[in-house]
Amino acid sequence: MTIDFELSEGSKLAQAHYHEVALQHMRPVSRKYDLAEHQLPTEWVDYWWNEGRFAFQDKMAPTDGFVTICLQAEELCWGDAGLYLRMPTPALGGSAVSAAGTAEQRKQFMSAFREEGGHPIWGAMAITEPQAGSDAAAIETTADFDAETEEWILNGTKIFCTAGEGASTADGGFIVVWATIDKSAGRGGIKSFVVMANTEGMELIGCEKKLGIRASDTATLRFDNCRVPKENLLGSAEVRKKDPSKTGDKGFKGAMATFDASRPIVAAMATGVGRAALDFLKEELERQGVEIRYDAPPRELTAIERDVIEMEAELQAARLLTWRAAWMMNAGKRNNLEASMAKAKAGLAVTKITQKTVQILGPVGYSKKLLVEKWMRDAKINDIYEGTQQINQLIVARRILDYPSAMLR
Amino acid sequence: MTIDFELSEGSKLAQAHYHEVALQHMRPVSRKYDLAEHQLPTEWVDYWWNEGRFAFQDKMAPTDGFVTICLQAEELCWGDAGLYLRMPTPALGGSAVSAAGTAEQRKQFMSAFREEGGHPIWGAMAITEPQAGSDAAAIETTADFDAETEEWILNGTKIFCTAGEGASTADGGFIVVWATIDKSAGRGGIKSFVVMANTEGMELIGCEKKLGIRASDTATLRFDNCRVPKENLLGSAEVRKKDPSKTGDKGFKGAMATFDASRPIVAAMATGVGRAALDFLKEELERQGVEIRYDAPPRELTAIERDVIEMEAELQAARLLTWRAAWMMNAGKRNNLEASMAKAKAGLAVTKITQKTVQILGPVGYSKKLLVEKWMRDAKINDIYEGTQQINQLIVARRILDYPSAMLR
Amino acid sequence: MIDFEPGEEQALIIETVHAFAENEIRPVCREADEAGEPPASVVEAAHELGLVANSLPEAHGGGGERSAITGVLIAEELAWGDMAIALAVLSPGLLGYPVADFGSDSLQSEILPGLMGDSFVPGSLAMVEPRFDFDVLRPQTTAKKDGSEFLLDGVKCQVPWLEGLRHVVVIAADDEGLAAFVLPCGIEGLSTEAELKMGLIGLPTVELTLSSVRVDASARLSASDADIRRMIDRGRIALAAAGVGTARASFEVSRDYAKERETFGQPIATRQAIAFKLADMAIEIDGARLLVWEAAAALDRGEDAARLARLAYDQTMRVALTVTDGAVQVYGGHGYIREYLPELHLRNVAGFASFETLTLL
Amino acid sequence: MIDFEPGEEQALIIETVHAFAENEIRPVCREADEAGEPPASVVEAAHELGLVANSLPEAHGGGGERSAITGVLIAEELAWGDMAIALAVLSPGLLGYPVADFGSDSLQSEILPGLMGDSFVPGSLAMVEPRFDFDVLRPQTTAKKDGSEFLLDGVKCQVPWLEGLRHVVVIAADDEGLAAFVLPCGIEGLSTEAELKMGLIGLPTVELTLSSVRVDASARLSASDADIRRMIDRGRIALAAAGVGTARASFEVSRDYAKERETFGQPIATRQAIAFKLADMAIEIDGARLLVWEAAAALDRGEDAARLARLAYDQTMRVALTVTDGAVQVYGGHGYIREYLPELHLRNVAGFASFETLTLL
Repeated sequence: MTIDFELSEGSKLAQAHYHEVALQHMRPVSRKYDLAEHQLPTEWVDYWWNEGRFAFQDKMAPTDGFVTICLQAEELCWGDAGLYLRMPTPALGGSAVSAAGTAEQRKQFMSAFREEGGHPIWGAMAITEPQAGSDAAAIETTADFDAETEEWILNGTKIFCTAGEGASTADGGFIVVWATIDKSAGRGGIKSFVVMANTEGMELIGCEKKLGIRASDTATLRFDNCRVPKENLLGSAEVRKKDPSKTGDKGFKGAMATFDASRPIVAAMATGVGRAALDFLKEELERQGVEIRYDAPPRELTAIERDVIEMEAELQAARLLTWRAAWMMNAGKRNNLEASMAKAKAGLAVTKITQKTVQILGPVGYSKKLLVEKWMRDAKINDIYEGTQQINQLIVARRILDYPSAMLR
Repeated sequence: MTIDFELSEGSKLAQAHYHEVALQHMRPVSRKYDLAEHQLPTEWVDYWWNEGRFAFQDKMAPTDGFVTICLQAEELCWGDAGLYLRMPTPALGGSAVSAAGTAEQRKQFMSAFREEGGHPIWGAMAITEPQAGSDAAAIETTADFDAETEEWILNGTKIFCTAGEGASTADGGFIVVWATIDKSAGRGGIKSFVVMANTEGMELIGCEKKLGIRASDTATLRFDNCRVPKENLLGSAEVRKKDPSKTGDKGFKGAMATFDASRPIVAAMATGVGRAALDFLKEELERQGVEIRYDAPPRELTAIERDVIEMEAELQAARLLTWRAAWMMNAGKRNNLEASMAKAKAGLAVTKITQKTVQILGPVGYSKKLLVEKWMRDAKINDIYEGTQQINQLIVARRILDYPSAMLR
Repeated sequence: MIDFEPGEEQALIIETVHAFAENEIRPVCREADEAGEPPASVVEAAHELGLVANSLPEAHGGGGERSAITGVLIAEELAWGDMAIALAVLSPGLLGYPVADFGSDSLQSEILPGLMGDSFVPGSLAMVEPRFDFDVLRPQTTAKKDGSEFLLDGVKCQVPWLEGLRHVVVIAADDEGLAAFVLPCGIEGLSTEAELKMGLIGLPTVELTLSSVRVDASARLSASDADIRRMIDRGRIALAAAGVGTARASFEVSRDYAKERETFGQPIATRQAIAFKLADMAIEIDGARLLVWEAAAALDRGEDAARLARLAYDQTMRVALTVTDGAVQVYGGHGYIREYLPELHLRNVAGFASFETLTLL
Repeated sequence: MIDFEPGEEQALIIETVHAFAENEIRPVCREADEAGEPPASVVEAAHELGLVANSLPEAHGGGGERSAITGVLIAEELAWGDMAIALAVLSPGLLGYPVADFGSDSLQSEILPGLMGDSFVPGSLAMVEPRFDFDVLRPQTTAKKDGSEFLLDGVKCQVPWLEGLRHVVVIAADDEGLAAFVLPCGIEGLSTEAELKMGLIGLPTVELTLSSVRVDASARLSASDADIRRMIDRGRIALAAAGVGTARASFEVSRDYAKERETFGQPIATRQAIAFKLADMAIEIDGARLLVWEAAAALDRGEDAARLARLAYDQTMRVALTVTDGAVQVYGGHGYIREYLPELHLRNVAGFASFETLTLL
């Protein structure tokens, strides 16, 4: 065991495999579903459901665990970030169930995603509310227990629910909904509940029109006396008055833990979009006969050469921070700090890289004849969701300063 | 009256005159007094006292008022910022007296600076304290009134007092000291007092060893039952419990107002240092046969060309923000916001410009054979004193958000 | 004598134009962005203000008050409402100013009155070409002298192409260097393809192909190579002003949003990370504006403004991108939604590097 | 298999070196900066650790454990204590590694044991030349073959020149491209002038002039042009590691200062502007470190690391400058005073652009 940057055989196979998938099944319909906002990208969804999700299994070889998952995310988002988010998978909903659910719950809610045949289904997580933003403690969606029927009754509205249309309307899919069972307890009262698709009382209000990732269904959902069986609560129903992130409450902590698992993936997704732009730029420059001289003295470089070299460094720094955060999960280390570092760095780096690429390519970079302008629009989401740049800076700051959230808001 | 960027005749004469002064009297001893830290730069001080301060009067022509003063600061700091701060003038002390003092006080304390002959004298302002930093309300130096002798008794320690050695030791000079006459009143209790050089009870502890502007005497002063006549209080002795910046108390407000007057000058000083570096870089590039093509398309520029063009834009933006803040004083407009904008922009811009210049010039930029490395060290002070970058951002933020200080700290 | 205050007349113009931008343009900016063209009503309403006409020669019914300073003040205010619509309503200048400056009397009589008639008639200028390494000073579009005629060949892009366009000014290289030609849109050999782009969608543009377009020598403006370089400077300064206006709009909406939006029971504007970002926006916007003003002032003094134009243009490009991107950040999740303005502002300035002469002074 | 954790042995080395940096180097860094040389005691103490010796060939009494990864781990820890002193104590490698890699047996026997004796003997490498447009791959210092000898002419700068230096490696261009020569410091035609520089003052350096220096062909190392390019890569990666260490030191002291320093009754670290600045420092430092590690790993795998070295070096240059400048900001007025560390860190990294091979792996 020592510092090593060599990917395992399985990782390399995965990289190659998903790069091919991106080329064959995503790039060809990338512009189509950017223009046809919210339309179901059937070519892609059907491919993934019928073939894609099984395609790699036979190639199995020792992998780098979570790092390999990040490689998949990077390659597929190199293909198209919007389509990646539209994949029929348990997604964040699955992460929540895995992190905070019992063995039975995992079996009950996830198995449908492994069965062959049937129609595509999605998983999703619903946290954000119109007024709450990134402030989990301000969640107003309520869950009341009906002792008679032993059901939880959900009431409230959720926005920015990625894959929320698919997960709420395709039978067999589900949405993990954050709600409070005791407003007075603040974060202590917040629990997550699994709501199966088409459960009565859950209504799909609509999808957001966005700057980018337009193939992704970012849904608004209303819960109006939406009843779910008590078995659908993830974690314990016990309310701790103390900040549960400090206690053993698997409910909230588990829910939070899903971020430590998902942020490296989001960072990898960002890296993929940034790399798409940078790869294209370098190819285009080569076509134009513009060489990047890595050995030229700084004072002899052209502005473009220096830009490209800096973009490569920034992208690689983001990628390595991402791999580190993912590797820590393999090693069973707490990666809350490192996951936020990776997310913050990747989101910002690829925002700048894609913007710079549009600038360097001039009129052609701004035109929809190429995908470059789309990558700039897609990239920006990584600076915003799964905790904005600022939220992740806040998390990093608290950790390095060893401050509780009360001391640094 | 309309938008106009043409300098008046007097301003152009001033520019030319002080540029000559910088070339003849500052540059030749610039390195000498950077190496001989704290040593009195007699060539410069004597020149200024005997000739410099009178030299321009005969050239008088319609000027741009405060803008012209900024031009002087820019040219002389293009010469040497450390020597500029060591000029025998009333400096910030003078600004305080002019802003908050009565006609008698102005005559009493300032006239010595206008008389011919005699020995060089300095004015200074002492605000910062070891624990207070930029937090005026935390000032611990006390001023107690002795009704019997009708004197104010000062006790406390001041640090970072620019020109504090000269002002505290050369007879005829003075230091304006901020002290509280009522700690319980917070800012409301803070008043400023004129302490003449060599007043008993005022002790020069020493001067700071600094990164740059090493010719400038940044003094630490102790006040131990230092008695000053009641006439030396600037403004009224009345204590308002309300935040005086909201009231008419000329004492504190006047003291604060001196910043609105001094920040544009500091910004101009910064611009001068930054321009020294940029001018040299462009001359050096010309000597090396490197041309700056302002009409080349962005994608054809070399990294150095783009750097230089960006540095020029940044420097010019800082200069124009500075001129605007100074012009507002001519026009009698409140320039608190614009003065902080200019200061914040200039401090940051020249910090980056000088650092970039060192990098571009490589080994020669880092060597003390040239003044470039010194300009980088000197420039950094502009990001720090007269309110750090952060303090000025804070002031700007409060103004644009229309927040009282209590809402944004 | 240094002065940073617009004159009384200018102040009045700013006030009028700002009111128009606020009441007429801003409310329809999203509609224009989704529709791909400005609502006819707003264009006509702007035409009534006579902003361009006021700068065209009196001899042909204009106000004869051409001022670069006034021009940048107007461009900023209009773009504060919406950059795409601003460029659309100012488009008559793309044709009118070159013709006024370098057109023969007959050409002026043919074109200028039409731009100042009862209803809006757009103009257009074809400068940029669809290559990543396009150099505005070395167009690949050529004009070959052929007896009393010129033969034009080449491809242009980002050419404004609004409803009712009659003439377009095309920049090409002939044996004397840069040259400008006024072509009727319907001329033989000229074909267009509508462009889809990331932003400025409210300003319809085309890729313009010229295949052996044959025009009489009289269609060539008298503008010399140097004149056209100056034209490019005027374009950059005008565009920079529009960039400043866009950045200012983004700053203002995000400032207001930050004061309303609460997390942890407090407006996010009370958090230094947000407050300082807003402060930096305000500082950079003011700095860029002053660079634009200085460059415009140089134009009005008849000085060579190439360097100042470049500084103003590049600085504005940086500032506008940083500010609009920062505004998206301030809005957080909502910044990514087309329901709010920042993402529109970001898209509109993202192509700044190649906008060049999308508007003139 | 991806792994980000140092091996057990490496972890032990880090621990040891860090303790040394903390207890021996950090306390005297200011003294070295003001004196213009490292205290002899600290250099000797470092020598006892055998950090360089451990990587030199066993045949000549070394540990024979050369590892780029271990090297960058050591460089970061030492530079965390002080960059100038770190480069001083590692200077034997500037002579030892090239000789070990490309020296004849006799040259190795002549030089290597001396570097591993009871007391510290420094080394030096003359690479950089005093020109703003210096290109490390095209030195103007020349070596002309003259029978069985070479004639060296040229000027070098930023050449480490510590007390007791006996030999210096000089990089020159001969007819085969880049070539390296081992010269005794006293050789005829070699003259030195002490350099005054902004930072790294604790590492005494000279401007080295070679006028018709005549050396036997045996003084020329067998290193090919390609070998020396690889040497430059090793230097950049090692230096980047030192830059990371300096930045980390600056980050840590400013973080601690921010937690102690109070304004308005609260630690300044509770203000987002400061807290986020510190967070960004931490992120960028980790990012740069990983680039350095990756480049070092490539070296250990014997791969061409030129590109990775460039990325790591440039990134570290940016990060180190931003972080140390930020640390000065966090300290406010005190950041400008030579009583506190940030200004020293800032000066030490400000010349990074031209440091190149001030240390090797």
